[in-house]
Amino acid sequence: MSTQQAEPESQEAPEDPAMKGAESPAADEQTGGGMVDDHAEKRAELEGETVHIKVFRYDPEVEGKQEPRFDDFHVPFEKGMTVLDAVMYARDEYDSSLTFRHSCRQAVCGSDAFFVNGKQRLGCKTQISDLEQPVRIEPLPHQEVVKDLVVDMDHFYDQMHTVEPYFQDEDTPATEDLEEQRQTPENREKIKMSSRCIWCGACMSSCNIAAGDNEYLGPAAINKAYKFAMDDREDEQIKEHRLRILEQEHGVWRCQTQFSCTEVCPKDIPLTEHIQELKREAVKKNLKFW
Amino acid sequence: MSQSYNRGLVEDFGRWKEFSAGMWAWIFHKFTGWVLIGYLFTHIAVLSTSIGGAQGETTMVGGEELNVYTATLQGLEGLFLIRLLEVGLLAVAVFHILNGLRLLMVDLGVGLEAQDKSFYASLVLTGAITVASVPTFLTGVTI
Amino acid sequence: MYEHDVIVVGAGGAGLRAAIAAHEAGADVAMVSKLHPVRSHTGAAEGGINAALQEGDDWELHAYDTMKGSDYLGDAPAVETLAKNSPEETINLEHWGMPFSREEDGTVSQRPFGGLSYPRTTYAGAETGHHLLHTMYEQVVKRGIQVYDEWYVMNLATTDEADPNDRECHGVVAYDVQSGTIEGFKANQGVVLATGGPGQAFDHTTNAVSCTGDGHAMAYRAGAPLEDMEFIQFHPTSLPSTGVLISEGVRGEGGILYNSEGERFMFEHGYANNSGELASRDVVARAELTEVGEGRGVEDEYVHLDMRHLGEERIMDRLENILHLAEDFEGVDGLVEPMPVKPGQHYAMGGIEVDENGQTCVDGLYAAGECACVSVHGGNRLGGNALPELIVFGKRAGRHAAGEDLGEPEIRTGYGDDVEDETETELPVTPGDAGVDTAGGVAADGGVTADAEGVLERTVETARQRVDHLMDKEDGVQHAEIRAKLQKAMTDYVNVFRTEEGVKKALRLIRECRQEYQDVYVDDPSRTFNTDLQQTIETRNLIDVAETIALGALVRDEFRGAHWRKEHQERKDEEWLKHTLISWDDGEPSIFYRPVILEGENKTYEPKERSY
Amino acid sequence: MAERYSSFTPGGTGWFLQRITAAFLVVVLAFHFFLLHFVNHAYEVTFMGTQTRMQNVGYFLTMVLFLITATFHGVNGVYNALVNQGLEGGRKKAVLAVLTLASVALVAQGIYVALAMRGMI
Ligand SMILES: Cc1cc2nc3c(=O)[nH]c(=O)nc-3n(C[C@H](O)[C@H](O)[C@H](O)COP(=O)(O)OP(=O)(O)OC[C@H]3O[C@@H](n4cnc5c(N)ncnc54)[C@H](O)[C@@H]3O)c2cc1C
Ligand code: HEM
Ligand code: SF4
Ligand code: F3S
Ligand code: FES
Repeated sequence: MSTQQAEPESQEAPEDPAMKGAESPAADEQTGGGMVDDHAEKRAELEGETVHIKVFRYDPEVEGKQEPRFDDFHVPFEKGMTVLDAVMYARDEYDSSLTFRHSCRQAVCGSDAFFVNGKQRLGCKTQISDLEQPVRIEPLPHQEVVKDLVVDMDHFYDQMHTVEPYFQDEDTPATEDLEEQRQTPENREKIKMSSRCIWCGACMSSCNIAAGDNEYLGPAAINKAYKFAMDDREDEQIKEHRLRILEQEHGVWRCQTQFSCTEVCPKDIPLTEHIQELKREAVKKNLKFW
Repeated sequence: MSQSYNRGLVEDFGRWKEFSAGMWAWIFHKFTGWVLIGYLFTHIAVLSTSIGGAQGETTMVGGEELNVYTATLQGLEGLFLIRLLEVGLLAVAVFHILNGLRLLMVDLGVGLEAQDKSFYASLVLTGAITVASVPTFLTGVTI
Repeated sequence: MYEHDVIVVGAGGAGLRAAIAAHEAGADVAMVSKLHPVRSHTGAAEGGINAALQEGDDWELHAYDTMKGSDYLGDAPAVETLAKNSPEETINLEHWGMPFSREEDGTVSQRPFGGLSYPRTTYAGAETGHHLLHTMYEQVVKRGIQVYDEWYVMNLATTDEADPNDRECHGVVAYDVQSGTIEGFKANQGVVLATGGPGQAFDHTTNAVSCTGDGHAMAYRAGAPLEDMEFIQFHPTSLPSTGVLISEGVRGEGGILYNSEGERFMFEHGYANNSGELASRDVVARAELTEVGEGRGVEDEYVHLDMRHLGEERIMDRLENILHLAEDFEGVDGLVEPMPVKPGQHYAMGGIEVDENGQTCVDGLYAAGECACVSVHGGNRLGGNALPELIVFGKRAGRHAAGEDLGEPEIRTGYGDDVEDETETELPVTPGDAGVDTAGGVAADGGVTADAEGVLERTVETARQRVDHLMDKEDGVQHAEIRAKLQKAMTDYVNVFRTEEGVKKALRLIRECRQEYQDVYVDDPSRTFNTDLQQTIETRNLIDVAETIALGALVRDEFRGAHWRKEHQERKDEEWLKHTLISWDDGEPSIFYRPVILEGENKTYEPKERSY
Repeated sequence: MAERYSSFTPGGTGWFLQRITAAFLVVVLAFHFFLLHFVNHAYEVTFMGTQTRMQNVGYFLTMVLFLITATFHGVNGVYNALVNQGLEGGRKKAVLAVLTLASVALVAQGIYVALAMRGMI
């Protein structure tokens, strides 16, 4: 059976205020490779319940996509369908140029954070039936768009690397001579939540401060540092070093406790709480010198 | 070569509809803070008439000779607009105080789960206190 | 062109470990990966790492369990290396900061796992792989190792002497997904393939969308044989709608399987009277399908995994992640109801044939991790044995590629005097190359010229032509269609239960896919982040890999480990204590066999009946 | 990477003082409002009344402290807000200078006023 379908899409003028001025491309921007399927088949397949999604499209190279626009797709609904399933279906069945990152389908690789109906969410972890239709799917805000739903993550990675996200234990002996270190279950529990971050960037994208201050470390990187700073296996001196990185101008003080990071984190990491705890730690440390 | 698309600042403001409690709290707190510091400057300016007042300067108000300080204050207080602004100031101050308390709690790591609720509570309380104070603020003013 | 001493392709657990090891051995290492390292599928591993750490446990027991689990198809030198090195590598991870779960006295926790005689599965919550991956990536950042992320490796630059044993690998050709630029990466000392599993050959899999067997296919076409590809592990507990895995940890902690009649069938129907739910994975997977087949499945599709009796506290402590998975991907609350589960493709025991040093028969070409087959897992992998494989053999491959001397390997690779040729099996279609190769090198991805000097440049040129061809072609078939067909064929006919007729049907369908692929084109005209192009190339790799799986499944007429054959219900030790090897001889797969090595350091592993 | 935090400033001090002053202000501001709008009504304020209140040393000192903390809190708040908006380099220094001057002027004028109210000038 041929799965190549004509795109059941009706182009609409973009609604998003940010998109004002974008032209609405010609209604029949055909992406089906010139193949025109008979309508009967298309209808038959779409007879059941469908989900209406509006997907942000942009491609610097392709005519008609250089001006950002929204494309509409109607995807047959299945129980348990996630936002990722819906865009994958749209890509595989209607328009193979629809581009987004994804891999694990189970909320561990962190590739598919999108801006769905006005909130940063992981595509694979968001049940589409929980959302209001049409479901508006955009790339993460505050990051440059490479193409469609793909954003440039370099800045995010840079920030993550800035906090020296690695154990500092300098003189690790040869592997054969290593002795297991001890860590109390309580201490492990303390860092448990912080260690769950999957680098999806949702938090960073949701933070107004990070949007305004490009150098702000951002919630994810601060949380990463938290994981190390709170781990008893590293000694005090290193912890101080870590705090020094964090209390620089673009560090923890920039956080204005807006909480949106905490609200969007797909791994339920209490980011604001961790940031606040680090602020207190830093103050405590500084008070010592007074 | 590839280039990327920067959606620019517009998007920040374009998304205000999607802001969450914490973001609104931040915006309101900022706004009220600025109003308060602005007011503080004006306030001192107005109170500066007391320097003259202390030196016995007077002015004529409705045929009565009054201390400039007293006259200025009462003159201002006599204006309906000023009374309204005072109610506004109260609202601003109350919100800033309540949300400030909320922020202090957040800083101490207390009740973080309720941060959105406490913001709404601040709003509601501010509204209530403001409304309740209207009679007091508007007594004795002639429109 | 880029140039480094060692190029590691793939940045999952195996790749990261190899890169760190090569770096420590003094080499200039670069990693090239189609995903950013932290996106690799190692992050999905939940259960743990087997390591004989505690007193009372011992590497020899671990080796024994592994050998038994492999159904005597593991090579003893590999199995023993794994068991011996796993403890120190695990502790090394601990020193790098990996947040293992802890006991009251501060030592790392270990739990029981299927097929193990001792609770030696070291874990970090139910997200061990996530922590392993991130911990090692952190070490890569610390060392400043160069990572080319979102670069898709298309080809190996290998010379084309007639005998693969004489060939040399000089580097790889990759394209930058973001910009579409195609570049050569010259490797002065070695290329380590660490590209992970080929799970996407099946449609119900626990593997990521990126697990497309690229490394398998590239090495295969460059002349390195693929070994034991027919051995595919189907995990007994994946969620029916998505294939998301419910860790064996659930059963390790005491989770129970029930059929629709509420019977604890592992015991009540006698599938595994001793170990019950904790029998080896193949046993449990078949038991489930038998239950469903006999009408005792829930909704005719799955069975129930119940962990409610463990109590909320224990579940929250050790299996919290499972609650989220069941909730987010199946809408089931594991605290109040049993979770639906069914077998899903999970792991490929086979892979690129390598020795204990990770080296293939092609000089300078290494493989480690799931894409490789040192033959640790043989016919069936025990849960918790893949992650130690990544760190133990990833490290060895990295060190060896960087020029360290690890001693003579005992395992031999490539076609040689110790192999036996396949003679009799009748194939329904000719496998391999589909003839006319329009796409400029779509088929011959191995060597282009014997002249070592220009081999990389020539390979880059071929890759460019191939991409241009795919992009310029205006119409034809799209990869999604071929891929769907291939996945369906594999799931229908080369799944848990295999029949001769079924596998033959699969081979015919694969052949059709191959022919259709001749007409494949890429619709997206853009060079920027063209995932359409990337997936089109991946689909080609999947076809090659699927074909070797089906070929292996057809020739091996016995029932061993995960490989079940309807017509051959017994393990045939006289005939089949040997590995299946398939190599791509100029586009024509040829099959041969190499005997299993059962002589260990101190003992010989005598094949016994595998009962649990 | 390193240059990112070479311009290390112990930003914690400002943050901390902002909180401390806030805690103090809660009490005093509430008291101030209450006293001048509810106990005494603003429209009834006279120089005499003010003078009487200011004669009380405690009240006088509280008001002066109130002025200082409020000025610090407000100006520091404004400064932080501007820095958060990406104020950098020379402009940042200039803003800091202007704000400092303004607050010194405000506090000076305020104290002058307070002294006048107390009848000390
Ligand atoms: C759900 C799940 C749970 C598991 N649980 C356990 C467990 O509890 N214990 C255990 O021991 N094992 C477990 N396993 C098995 C184990 O996790 C995997 O076998 C192992 O992680 C594979 O690691 P890898 O490094 O070989 O490959 P991966 O982690 O898959 O990495 C592959 C890398 O190769 C790159 N790559 C692939 N193709 C290309 C290309 N063409 N060009 C460039 N780069 C490329 C990818 O970007 C990626 O970085 C589990 C597996 C799954 C799927
Ligand atoms: C009455 C008690 C007050 C409390 C509890 C309070 C609390 C706070 C807190 C906690 C902040 C810091 C917000 C942050 O950094 O995230 C703040 C900011 C600020 N406050 Fe207050 N404050 C009070 C009174 C005042 C007064 C009297 C003024 C004016 C003189 C004032 C002006 C400001 C300003 C300008 C800011 C900066 C706002 C911004 O971020 O732009 N506050 N306040
Ligand atoms: S902290 Fe949460 S939202 Fe932020 S990157 Fe990590 S997982 Fe994503
Ligand atoms: S959203 Fe931003 S302001 Fe702080 S609490 Fe989160 S980092
Ligand atoms: S696809 Fe991996 S997190 Fe969603």
